[in-house]
Parts: sequence; C-alpha cells; structure tokens
Amino acid sequence: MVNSGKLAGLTRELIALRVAQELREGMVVNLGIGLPTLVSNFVPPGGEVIFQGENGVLGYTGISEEDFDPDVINAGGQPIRLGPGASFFDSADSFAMIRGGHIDVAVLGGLEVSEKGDLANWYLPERGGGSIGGAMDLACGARRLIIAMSHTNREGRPRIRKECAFPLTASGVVDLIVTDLAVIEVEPEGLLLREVAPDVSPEDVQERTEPHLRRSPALRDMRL
Amino acid sequence: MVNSGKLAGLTRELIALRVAQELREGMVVNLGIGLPTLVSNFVPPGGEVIFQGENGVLGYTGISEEDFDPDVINAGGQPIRLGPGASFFDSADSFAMIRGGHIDVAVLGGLEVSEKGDLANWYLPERGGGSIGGAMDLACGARRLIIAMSHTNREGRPRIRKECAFPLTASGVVDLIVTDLAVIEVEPEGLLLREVAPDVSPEDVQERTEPHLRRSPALRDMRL
Amino acid sequence: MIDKVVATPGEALRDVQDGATIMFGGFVSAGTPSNLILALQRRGTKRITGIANNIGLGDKLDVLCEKRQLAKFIATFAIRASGGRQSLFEQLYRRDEVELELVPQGTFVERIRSGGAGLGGVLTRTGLGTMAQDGKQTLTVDGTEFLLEKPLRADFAFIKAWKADRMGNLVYRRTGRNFNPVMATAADVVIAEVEEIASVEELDPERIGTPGVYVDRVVQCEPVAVRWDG
Amino acid sequence: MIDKVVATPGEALRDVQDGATIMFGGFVSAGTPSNLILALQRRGTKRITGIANNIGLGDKLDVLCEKRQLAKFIATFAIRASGGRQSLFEQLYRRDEVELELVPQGTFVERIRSGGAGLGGVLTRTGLGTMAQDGKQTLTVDGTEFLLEKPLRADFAFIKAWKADRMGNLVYRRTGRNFNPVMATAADVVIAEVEEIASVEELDPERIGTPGVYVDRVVQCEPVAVRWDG
Repeated sequence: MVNSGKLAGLTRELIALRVAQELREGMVVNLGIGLPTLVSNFVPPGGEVIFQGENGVLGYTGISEEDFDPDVINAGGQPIRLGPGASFFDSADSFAMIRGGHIDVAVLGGLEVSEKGDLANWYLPERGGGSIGGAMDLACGARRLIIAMSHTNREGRPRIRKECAFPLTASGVVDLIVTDLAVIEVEPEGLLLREVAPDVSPEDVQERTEPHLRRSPALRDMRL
Repeated sequence: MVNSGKLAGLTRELIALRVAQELREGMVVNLGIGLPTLVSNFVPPGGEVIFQGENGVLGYTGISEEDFDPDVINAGGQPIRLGPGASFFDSADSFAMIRGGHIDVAVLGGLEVSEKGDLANWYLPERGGGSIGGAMDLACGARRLIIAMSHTNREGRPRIRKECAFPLTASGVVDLIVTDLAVIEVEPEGLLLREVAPDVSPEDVQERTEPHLRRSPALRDMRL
Repeated sequence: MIDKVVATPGEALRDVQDGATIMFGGFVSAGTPSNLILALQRRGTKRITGIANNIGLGDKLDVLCEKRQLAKFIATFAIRASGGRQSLFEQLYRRDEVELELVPQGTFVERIRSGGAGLGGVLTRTGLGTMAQDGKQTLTVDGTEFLLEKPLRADFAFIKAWKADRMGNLVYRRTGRNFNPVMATAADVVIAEVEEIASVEELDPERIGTPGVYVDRVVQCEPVAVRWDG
Repeated sequence: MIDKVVATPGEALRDVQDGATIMFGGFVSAGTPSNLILALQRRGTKRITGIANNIGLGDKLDVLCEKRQLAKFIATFAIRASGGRQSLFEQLYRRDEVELELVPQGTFVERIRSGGAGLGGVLTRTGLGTMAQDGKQTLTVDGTEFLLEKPLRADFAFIKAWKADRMGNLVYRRTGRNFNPVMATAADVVIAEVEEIASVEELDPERIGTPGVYVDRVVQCEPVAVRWDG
C-alpha cells in the first residue's frame, strides 16, 4: 500500500479539538503524553470534564506555563492548572483507578491500530522500547479508548492496518480513532468511517488505510 | 493431663504489665481484642511505644472512657487517647502494614498454643467460628508474636499443647507466651520456660502444660 | 454542573432491588453509614448479600435481621466469641436462616481492593493451613506457598464520610476511614452518607480521601450513635 | 525519644554499599529525592540496581550514569520515544553497559505495593499478549486470563516529602506523592529527603501520607530544581 500524495488534513490542535468534542460533563478522562495533552485546552471552561493524570491528580483543567510549580504537573511533566474539586493521590491509588475501570475515556497517541482494535504505541523498531509509562494500563483499563494520531507515518505508510507490525500495547482495546483525515469507529464487524476532514474524501481516507472501511450511513464532514 | 488445683497466678492486669515489659521505645505494637488491649495502659508515659489499631490508627497511647468520640477508637471499638505523631489511614493501608512485616510486636489472646508455635485463637468448638477479625493477618504478619492468655482453661485443661485441638489461626508463628503462671519462649527446639509467677514453681507450670518445658539456665521469678 | 447531592436516604436508595449485593463501610462506631442502613430497613429490600467488617456487635446492621432481609453475609466479625447476649444475626445464623462467609480482615480488604483495582486477585500467606484455606487454590511462587484470594465487588456500596461536596469528593475523619475508601472503588453504585455538605472550594484537595469520581450519590444526615457492646 | 533526623544527605547514606538495590521516588519534577541522588553520586556507589519511574528525562537520576554507577534499571520511562538529545542513560544502554527492565507503570507500582504489603504477587491483565508478558506465568481465574506479577523490594528507598517530624512522619505536597508512599513500604532502609522539619505537634494526623513507622532517616535539604525536557 502506497500513499497518494500529501493531503491538507487537520493540524495537531484541530485533532485535539475534535477529540474534545467526544467529552461530556462529569466524564473522567486521561490524556496521554504528546498530542493528547492538547485536548484539555479545548474543553469549554466550566465544562467539568474531570482530567486525570496518572502521576496522581484529578480535576486539572489545562496546561499552564505560568508559575511552574514542580509539584503540580501532569504525567507529561507539564505544569497544570487545577479546577474546583481537584484532588491528589499516590501512584498505587492512581493505577487502581485506571485499571479498575474508573476512567471513562483515555486518549492516547498511536503508532499503529489494527482493524480489531489492537494498539501499538510504545515500541519503535528503529529505537527499541525504552518507555512504556502508563500506556498498557490505560489501554486495558479505560472504559473507552480514543487514539489520536496522524493517519499515515512520515513515509506515508498507513498507521491503520490489518495487523499491527509493531509490538502491541494491548489487543482489542481501541474504540475510536481520530486522525488528521478521519474519525473511525472500531466495531466488532470492523472499522466504520464516521467523519472525514474538510476537503478530504472517503476515497482519500480509504487509500491511506490498509483494511477496508465500511462507511457509516451518517458519514459526514467533521464539524470543527 | 489433669490440673493440680488452683494456683494464685497473675491477674489479667499483671499479665498485661508483664507483656508491656517486652516493649521498647520506637516499637510498633498491635494489641488484640480482650486482655491484650490492657497492655497500652502499662507502658510508661512518653515511652514512645507506637500502638497500631488495625482499624486505621497509629500512635495511640491508651484507652480512655472520657469524651467518647465515635471516630477515635481502637480495633476493639474502645475510645483511645492519641499521642504525639499519631496518624490515620484506611484498612487497606493498615493491613498492608500488618501483612508486610511492619508491625514489630503483636500481642494476641490465645485459646491454645502448640509447642511448635501454632496458634488457635478464633474458633471455639462449642460456639463455632463467628469472628476472625485481623487475628490471622496479625499472626502471620507481625515480626514477633506474643500470646497473652490464662495458662489453663476453665476446666483446668492446659492451653499449651503438643498439638492444637482447635482450628488454627496460623501455624508456627508464636514467639512468646505470657500466662498467669509463666513466661515461655517458643524456640525451634521446643518450649523454654524463662520465668515463673511469684509463688509458682517450675513444677507447677510443667504440671499444667502438656508438652515438655526446657528450663532456661536463667530461669527466674517474674519481676512485676 | 455536576451535582450528586440527593435530599434523603430513601431517595439515595431508590434503585436498590431485592437480591442486591451491598457493601457497608464502617468499623463499629466509626464510619458506619447508619442512616443508609436504617433506610434500607424501611425499604424492606430482601435477599441481600451484605459485605461488611462486622455485624451483630451492637452495630446498626443487625436491624436488617429483624425482618430477615439478609440472605448472606461476608464479614470478619459476626458472632461474639465470648457468648453473652445474642445478636439478631446470631439468632438467625443458629437457625440456619442466614449464610455467613467469614474472611480474615486483611484478606477481606485486599479482596475488595482487587475488585476495585481491576486485579484478578492477590497471593497471600494469611489463612494458609487454616479453615480459611478451604476451597481455595494455592500457588507456589519462588518456593513459597500462597493462597490465591479472588476479588470482591458489589452492586452497591453504602459508605460514610465526614464531609462531601457536590462533585462527590469525600473527606473522612480519623478512624472513620477504615473500609470506606476501598469499598467506594468496588461497587457499581456508590452512595455516601455524610455529616456535612461543603462547597467545592472548601475542601482541601490534599485532604480528599475518596475522589468524587468514585461516588454516585451523596446525602447529608445527622450521624447515628453506634457503639460496640461486644 | 525517637529521633530519625540526620544532618546531611551523606550521613543519611552512610551504609549504602556497592551492589545495593535502591528505589527512588518521584515523577520527574515532583517528589524526586534529588539531594539524595546527588549524594549517591558523590559517594560513588557502584553496581547499583535502581528502581524508579523515570531516568534520563532531564531528571537527576541520569547523573548516576556519568561514572557508570548503575548496573541495572527497572523503570517505566527510560528512553525518549521521539529521539532528540540522548540522555547519559540512553548512551550507556545503546552500548550495552547498563541493563534495563521496562515495566508498565501500573504493574510497576502494584509490584512495589505487593513487596511492601507482604503479598506474593497480583494478577493483572495489563501486558497480556505483549512483550511485557515475556517470561511470566499466566493464570486463568474464573475463565479470565491474567499475568502473575511478582513483588519488588529493595535494600533502600530514597524518597522525598514536603515535611517531616522527628518520628519520621511525612506529609507530601500535591503530585509530589506519586511513588514515594508505596516505596516507603517496600525497602529495608527508608531515607526521606524533606523541605522542612516540623515539630511532632505541628503535623496534622489527618495529613500524614507516610507514617513514621516506615521511615528510618530524615534529612532536610533545599529542593533541587528538576524539569522534564523530553
């Protein structure tokens, strides 16, 4: 499978914005390092989405570079702003929360996702696997797992594949994939194309995706 | 084995006093329900023995019937006084402390102790086993286990036996037995009689004990 | 705006059905959700499987035995070792009208933690070679033998805290913690009885013992006096 | 009178021998015992097995690679996924001069908790069907498959808190908790670096995150600034 030229898909910020639209008041949400951390900045103020950092915090509202307090960070080491009702706890309690099914949504970055919902996001063959962090725990433990990533890699190779070639983070765990080109639901019957980015056609998306995409009867453009 | 008449052994309070002599500054000590709870009242004020209640408290100094606060109790439900440096925690942390070997000394009551250090203290055949509480955890988890009990039961039958007849709490766990008649150490080679109560002879103790007691070269009267 | 506060214990228990499995926090007088227990008595829910540290030791749970609401109890203390006055629970138990599963207290709390933390169980030495081992799998790891203890979960957890806010954040007081924070993680619906509702700004983030994400409903009640009489 | 306060980090580390296994609390900038790490560097202790969440991400642990003090590291983050500037740890690792055991973070903390709580291990689904399963026993409980994860313990734990008293009671600040309270339970000797020594009366019993019974030595230090640069 070969790519068919560069498309003007969503920026990282717009991917984060689109993911933020999946979140509702009262949901407990963990954001992985990298692109996913941007999501907290796209939730409306006072929206009361409860962000969890696996380093031991609940109820932060966004990233803030002002007044760095080394003791008030998210799992990416970034300084965070606390919202009303925030709380702190240790790593044992934090991962009990994650692994016990108390996180409504986890948003993680991805290297590859298979049509069965397998996720590979921690091991790059050219660099080895030098960091797992909480990805395997979040992938297994969250009630709903959203992967936010670019649709293809730098060489234009599809990241959405029949089988993951890279070592897995967890199998059969991904619920939704949001990329610069599309929003795709992982269903027991396979992948369902729900939305395409502005100026991107369903055919463009399929060309850059290894497995077959069924088209949702309600297929539409993303509203951003 | 038959008893040989009633001996004027120690009162419950004096047994507790003798147990208290085993405790040193900085030791973390859990006292079981019943006779053992009396021990905290026989430690010198400011002695900084750290009493743990498995219901989630460290650093209480004794039992106090004044001003009952339903939220400041020991594991026997009794109101306690807090010392300097006290702390509170939940039951998961409390039993992690107990089972992880962080309790220096546990003092429990006993129904029977075998010469191998097996303990039976939760199941009375005539009443069944309706309460275990933390006894099995404390018996397995404490670094040193002291059993405080009457030397014989109401019918005069020895409680220190070759094998426990009652269902076990844990096997091979008892380190020291303090009774109304004697102080006996459980050693790999068997039981060692270390001290006898005032006006009680080593022969009196042996008559009321099923297994053979070796006599310590330093055997002496209890100093109370 | 998130608001988990409900007006009455009765309303908090609105969907507790016959046959429910319910965890009850508390250690005798400390941290026992007595108002929720009394509301459960009034509701008359039948065939309950109860999970609590103690029953029948002067605690309010014993009232559930007045009209035989309990089918089974999983507990660490259930019958006075020393005899004396019989609790209602003991009377039912002696007549084989209620089932009792007795669990060592450390195993009890660790099983509930496993249920709340998504673990398949834990390995412990507590109970090895005793009646607590009956029917359980043993496993030898690196030459040491352990019992495999499986997770415990429930449909509901009734817990008690000192203060709450509208988001369900809970602050406990002293030994009132006990089983409450762990049970709050291990049930489908978690209902908290508290002495005081505070504003979200009032509660110190450093003092929150159960984050609101675990709690479904909060109800403010006058605490009920309970005391061990065992 | 119990008094666990020592004057200097060097004195706190007096019996740390070559070949020691050492846990280090902290999550990058929060709760990292940087003064103890720098004292360990000065001490020159060799063949250390280190256990920490992260190394080589701008944190102070990387200094232990300057003179190859580390033989092995057990961690969850050790090498930047994105490339960029290489840490000293990564350079050693690429030359096969240090061993790395990578553990999923939830499994990492649960293994340490097991070590501290006297458990023989826990059953988890994290890592099933991945490289994290390699060499591990699987177990099927009630029809579900789990990995058996074994306890982790150490000779020493170096931890960081906000305040301490002479009895070793520790109060943490905000996300400075992370692995510190759990590691404090799982090592033979626990050494705490703190920003402030308070009197025993000053610390609120409700706010103590690690009871003093877990802590052997306390040393007051100016905090060292650390920041993630990954």
